[in-house]
Amino acid sequence: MKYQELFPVPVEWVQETDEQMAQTVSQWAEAEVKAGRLEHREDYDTLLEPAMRKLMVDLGLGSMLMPDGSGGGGMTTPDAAVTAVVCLELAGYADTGIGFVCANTLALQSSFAIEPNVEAAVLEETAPLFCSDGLNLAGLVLPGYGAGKDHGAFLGMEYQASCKNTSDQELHAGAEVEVTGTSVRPQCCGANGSLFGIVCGLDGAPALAIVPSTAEGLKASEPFLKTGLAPSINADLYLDGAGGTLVFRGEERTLGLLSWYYMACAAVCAGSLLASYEILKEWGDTRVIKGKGQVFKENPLTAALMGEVAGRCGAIRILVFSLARMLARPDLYGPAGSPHIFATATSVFKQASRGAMLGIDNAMELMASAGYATEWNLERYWRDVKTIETYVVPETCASVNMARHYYGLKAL
Amino acid sequence: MKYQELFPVPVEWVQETDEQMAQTVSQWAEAEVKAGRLEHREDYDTLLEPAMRKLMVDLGLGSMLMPDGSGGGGMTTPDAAVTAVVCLELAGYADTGIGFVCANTLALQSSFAIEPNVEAAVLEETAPLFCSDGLNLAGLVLPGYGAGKDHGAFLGMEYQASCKNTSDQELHAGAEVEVTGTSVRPQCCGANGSLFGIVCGLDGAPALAIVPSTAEGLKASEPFLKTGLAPSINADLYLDGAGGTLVFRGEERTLGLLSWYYMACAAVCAGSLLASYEILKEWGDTRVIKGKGQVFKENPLTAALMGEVAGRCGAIRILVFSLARMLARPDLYGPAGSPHIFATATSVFKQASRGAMLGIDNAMELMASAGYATEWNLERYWRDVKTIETYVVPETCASVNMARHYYGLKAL
Amino acid sequence: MRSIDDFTRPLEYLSPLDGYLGEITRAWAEREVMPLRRGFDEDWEDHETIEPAFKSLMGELGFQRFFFPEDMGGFGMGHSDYGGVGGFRVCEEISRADSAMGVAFAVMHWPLLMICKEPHVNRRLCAEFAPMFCQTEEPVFAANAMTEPQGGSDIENLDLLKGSTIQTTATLDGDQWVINGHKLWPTNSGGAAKLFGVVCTTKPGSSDPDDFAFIFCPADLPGVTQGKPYQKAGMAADKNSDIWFDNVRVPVWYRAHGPGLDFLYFKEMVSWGNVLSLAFASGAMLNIFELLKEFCEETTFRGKPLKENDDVAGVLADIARDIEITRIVGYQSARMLDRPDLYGDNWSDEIVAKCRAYKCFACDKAVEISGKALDIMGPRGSDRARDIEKHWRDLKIVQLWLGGKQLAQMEVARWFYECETL
Amino acid sequence: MRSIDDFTRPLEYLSPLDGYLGEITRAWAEREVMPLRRGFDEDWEDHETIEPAFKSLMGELGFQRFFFPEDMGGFGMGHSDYGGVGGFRVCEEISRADSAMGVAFAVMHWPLLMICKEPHVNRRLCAEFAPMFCQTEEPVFAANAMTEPQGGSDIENLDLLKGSTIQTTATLDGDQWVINGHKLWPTNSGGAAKLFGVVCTTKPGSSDPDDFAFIFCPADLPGVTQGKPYQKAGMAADKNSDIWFDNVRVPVWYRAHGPGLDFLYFKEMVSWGNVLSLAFASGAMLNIFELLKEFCEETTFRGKPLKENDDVAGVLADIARDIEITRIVGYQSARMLDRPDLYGDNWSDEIVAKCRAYKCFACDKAVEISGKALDIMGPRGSDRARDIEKHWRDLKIVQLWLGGKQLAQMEVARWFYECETL
Repeated sequence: MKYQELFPVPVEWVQETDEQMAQTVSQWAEAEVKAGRLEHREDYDTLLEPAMRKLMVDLGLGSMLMPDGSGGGGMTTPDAAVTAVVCLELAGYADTGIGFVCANTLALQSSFAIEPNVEAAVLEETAPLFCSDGLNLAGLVLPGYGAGKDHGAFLGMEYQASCKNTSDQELHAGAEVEVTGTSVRPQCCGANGSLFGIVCGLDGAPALAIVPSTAEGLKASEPFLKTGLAPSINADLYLDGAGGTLVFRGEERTLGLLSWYYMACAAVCAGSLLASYEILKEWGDTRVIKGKGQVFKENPLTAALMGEVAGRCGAIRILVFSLARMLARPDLYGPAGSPHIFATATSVFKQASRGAMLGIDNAMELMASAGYATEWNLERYWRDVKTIETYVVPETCASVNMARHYYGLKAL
Repeated sequence: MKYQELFPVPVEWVQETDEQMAQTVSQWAEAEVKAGRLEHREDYDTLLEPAMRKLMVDLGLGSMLMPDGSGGGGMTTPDAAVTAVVCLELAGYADTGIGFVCANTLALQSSFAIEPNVEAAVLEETAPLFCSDGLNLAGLVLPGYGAGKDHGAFLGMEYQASCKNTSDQELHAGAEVEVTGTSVRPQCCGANGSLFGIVCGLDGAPALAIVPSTAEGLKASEPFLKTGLAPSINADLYLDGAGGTLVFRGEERTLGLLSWYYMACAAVCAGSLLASYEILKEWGDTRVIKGKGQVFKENPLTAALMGEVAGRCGAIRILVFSLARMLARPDLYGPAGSPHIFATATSVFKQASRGAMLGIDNAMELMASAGYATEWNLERYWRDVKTIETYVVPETCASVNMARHYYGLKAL
Repeated sequence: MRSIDDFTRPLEYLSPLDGYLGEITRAWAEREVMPLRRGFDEDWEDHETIEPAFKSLMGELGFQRFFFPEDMGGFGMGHSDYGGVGGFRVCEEISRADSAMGVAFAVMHWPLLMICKEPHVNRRLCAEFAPMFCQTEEPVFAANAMTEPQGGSDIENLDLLKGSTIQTTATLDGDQWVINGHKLWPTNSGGAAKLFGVVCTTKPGSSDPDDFAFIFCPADLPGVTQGKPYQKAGMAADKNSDIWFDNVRVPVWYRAHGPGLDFLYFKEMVSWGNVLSLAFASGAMLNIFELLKEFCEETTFRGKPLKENDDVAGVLADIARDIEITRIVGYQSARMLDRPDLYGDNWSDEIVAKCRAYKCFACDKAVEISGKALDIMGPRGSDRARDIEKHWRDLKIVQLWLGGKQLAQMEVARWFYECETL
Repeated sequence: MRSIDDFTRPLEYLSPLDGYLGEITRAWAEREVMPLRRGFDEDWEDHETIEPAFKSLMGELGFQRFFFPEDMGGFGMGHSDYGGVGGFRVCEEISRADSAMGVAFAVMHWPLLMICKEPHVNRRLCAEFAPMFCQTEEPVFAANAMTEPQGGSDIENLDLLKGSTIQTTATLDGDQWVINGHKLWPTNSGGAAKLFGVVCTTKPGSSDPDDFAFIFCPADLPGVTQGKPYQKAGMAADKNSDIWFDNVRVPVWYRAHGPGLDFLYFKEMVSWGNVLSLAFASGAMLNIFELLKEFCEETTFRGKPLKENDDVAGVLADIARDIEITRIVGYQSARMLDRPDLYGDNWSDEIVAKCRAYKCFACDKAVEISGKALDIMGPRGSDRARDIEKHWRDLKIVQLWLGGKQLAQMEVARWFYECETL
């Protein structure tokens, strides 16, 4: 992937180490995912799990942000935002669902592994999972709609769970807490995740607690059937005072976590659109239209729509890389948790997920039955990206969140 | 304008001189345009012409790219792209039409004043106009649809005029040429422009010729009535071997001119959307909805739509500044006239103009009758931005141009 | 040659007068409006070119008598079962030339619906006002004085606010109503209207429908003052301004129907306002179609007429498609007004909500396709000489009135989803 | 309680059988499809749960006899003037439960239209095939074998290509047609269909409509081979596969009508295909409405039901609005098929183009509103347990078939703008 060609992004922000990572992930994408895609389709055991293991454990993406000393990749400065985007774009390019699962893991880690918010106690607690030889996936639990449960709300979005300080001590990162909530829907991996990063209400403020899947008081429902994202086997969680570890409490850190997460998911969407563009390109090169030996892509009508798909792809990539840079340089742009960065992250995520969805939708329209037949692979990106679009933040919440910053809302 | 707040853009690319220019243009916008806007409305003589004179002549925006030695601003390196965006965004913020007129002038100058394409002979020819005490506006004439005239085509877009070498010498920048074409529609200022930069066909390749409005063989029709862009008094041109000066001949330079122009117009659109955002913000702060003393902006429905308007604004600004950076650093991204930069510029312009239009449309919907009443000023941005959207490049031409690069079209 | 008449209308709904009304109006529009309309923008304040055209249609051809009973000199549409579809056709034809004239014309009839339309004809008031409209060849305008400065579209937000925010008061003093208040933006204000239907409250702050009063008020009464028209992005033939009522006295029987009923039948006006707005949109869209077709036949690209380029044809197709859909929905909605026996009363919550939905849809489409038309035309799109940009400006205004998009959404949601607190 | 029946249908168009057909189909769908549909995705290859439901509707209730003449055991809809609106209603009700069943059902009738529908009933062929469908309680499928591997939607691109790209040949050998060719993607292929209507050419490469042949071919003849169904993003109840014809022999009178007429009446099938696709979209949209309403009543946000939040209600309103519009257009289009006396022959270029436009519009809307429904639901949107995501997947497929968006645009542009080279 040459970042200044085809769909140029601000290449000056991509460092040599990023390019190396990109190279590695790219090889993985070709060898482990794309090559096996046709036969295995969405088979979890034979394709997806091994591919994730290879990427996250063997190639180290799953521990990239963890410190050297614990066996992680040691990318503990905010610069890692650009590296994350580079890798997640490629992961999403290979398989949207794998990208999404990685995005959850990396966003969670960003909240305690990246300077200036390095939380030694939490690192110690989580390193055995993230830096082990096993595949340990993380799922975030975010505020959004409620369901008649009153755990309080953060910026108008309701917590799915509450958190309680169980010790007599003052709250600090690494403290033991108890988390309670029913029908809690994680972003991913409710059934195949090893730990959950749960944004919950704690004495009237938002807090992040990490609860391992093995915690007492945590039960998962049977996995539910869903539209897409096969690498995430998801289930609802029931937490009854489940024991966890506090990562932080407070608004800014919460917004910072969300900014990172939105960036990560936007990168996955950008990668998925890139893959769809390639599928469409192949179609356009090889098909004819109107029975006259006219190459599909050379017809003005189809060309115009194809051009729109690609143009959107270029714009989205610029947005995602720019957001990454903003998170990479808090000294210039302010902390990831500042309101203007959170608003920008929200905007970029919505532009990316909607734009990707629109592009893939158009590609399907152009490819007609090949668009929805499993064998051309496009329809899987379509299902997966739509799922991301709906999961990460409910549509109107995102809009109101932007309004909150840009117009200074007070009541909502 | 603090570039890292509210709607952050990659601030590290904005240099101190850019900030100073921004400061100056911003003061001009408040004092010369916004203050007089209500009384003068779209009056050319008493408001628009003096405001343009102040901005382009007194403050030097109109000669910014011309060399020091000729009395210009001396910003002759590609870095000037960022400066141009900074200024044009603010000009468009004040008045879309003024911004658009400036965009034409600056884009034209970029084709012969910016390294490595400094054309001394053309500078010499044009300096007396651009660097004088008078207001001398330039209008570009670009390929697009034809009208049954066969001047040839460039990348599928038809020239509006042809160009002929009148000397025995080989072609070179500064050479005298004759330009012919009927019903030629300039982007702006057909009736109040001092010179026109005409992209025309010259022996089968695209060329740029500068023809002064005083040239023999050039006639302008009566100004025509139009939707918006009052600072541009436009008319169709009739050129019958009108004498002009050749700037360049060749595809790459033509694409480079277009890339600069698209960037400039995108910046104007971004500024217009910014102004519309502010108008909407004032509305949202001061109105009630549903008769219950509920502040307009605090209603979830209106807030959500307002959030979308602002979020789009943020995204567009990032795109425009990123494109400016790509043009500012050809060493990193390739020349402005390389196909991937032209495709990116096209995409960014379309995203910016469409996004701005959508945002302003939404703002009007929210403000109802205040949206279309002249006194709230919003409807002028709406008319002006729509006009830019339609002028710069016909919709499907832009799409096919993108497809040409991204899918390697050969026949279209 | 394909023409606007090739767009589908549900033929079984057409009134016996359809051909007659339609042809007269079309001939009038082509003769007296279309050649002049390009100058209307500059005539927004004085209506020097606009007024004569109105005179011919409304006064001389007598279209201002549309709803009045035949025995009073009217066309008797108030007791026909095709006033809706017939009115739709007329407004569509007018708006093909100029949708601002369409609205000025329709709004002239709007307050009269209250008293001329079965089953709630108020013959005493009909008789009172019929001579004003039916015994003259001059154009006579009427207006609904609804919107107020503080509340925007609150007045039309009937279900939620039930008139509780109305600041214009009507106080009974003997056998007269005394009206005080300030209205803003009514179509045909700014000096045009000779008769107002004024939305008042008989008890400020009350949300009891009984306190909602619709009272007729001739514009020449002492205490009535109209401001100068506002300048707008388009729609020059529709004057909008302030109206002040300062102790204006009218006979007590100038109230349309009385407690409860004024509120009820006012909802009918909302339904009609929406359906006819759809007619304005439809008419303007039809004209965009024909103008654009012509442009795309004259202009060439890639060596052939623009319309023969697949990419352009794709956009043209979407435009034709959406006009087709809009027109079908328009006639269906007009038919629903004509057949309350099948679809429910014009003032029922269902019809009010549905008509809002139709208008909202049509206007969104109209704004969209007029924008697409300009896009296709490229640098020629913003020429006033092509008239399409005029429709683009006008249609945006049609989209925004009657409470605009957000109010429509709330009413539609309230009815279809049984929302209780919106 | 508001229900899907509150969405407007033009009541004057409804057939005398509307209530009867509608109620039976709805009861069947609620009893035999809706409780099971969540498992259909996994049943895409075998149809173990899907088949019994078809049996009950088509075989036992006899709906597969819809178009056949009464004297042959059919319902006689082929010579009624409400086959279109009646069929629309049935397909809408089926598709409310599962639009793939809607299409499998409709396509079963599709080739039979050629021979059962006035004014071109071929009684000899009706008599030949009526027993197969009318004298059994088993579901019997038919299919139109049109699309071919090389050309995508070329076959449906009638106006441009006039059959010139058809590779499947029919050669006359004595009193038999010998059919050779390879078809791809027909609904009800993959082993389901017992009878094919095969689009062939009697002269490869010819664009003379006389050489376009529509020939019936029972699926059990020697030389007919069906492949395994393809896996798709949705629409499991609709099997799509390859069909190979290898020297398949049928009697010469199995050709529907003969030179010129096959081509002509095949266009009628395109019209019907589009109108019934609109019914599938409409039915699925109605179900999305009811499911989404329920979700937005159960789920709370900001301390109240989701639907009572203005921002969410705004989106809900747009969804209801667009369903309302789509349904009106759907019934209008079906009525146009029923009343050729008013609107022109079903196979006329006008009706073909307009029906394409309606289908295209409806599918765009259906895709849009199903996407919006998922957006509103947030992290619950992609639950298969909610069934809405199923409609979202299915509707995208409805949007893309019959030549998809681009072909529709070209046909619409060709007709409305009189384009000659598209």
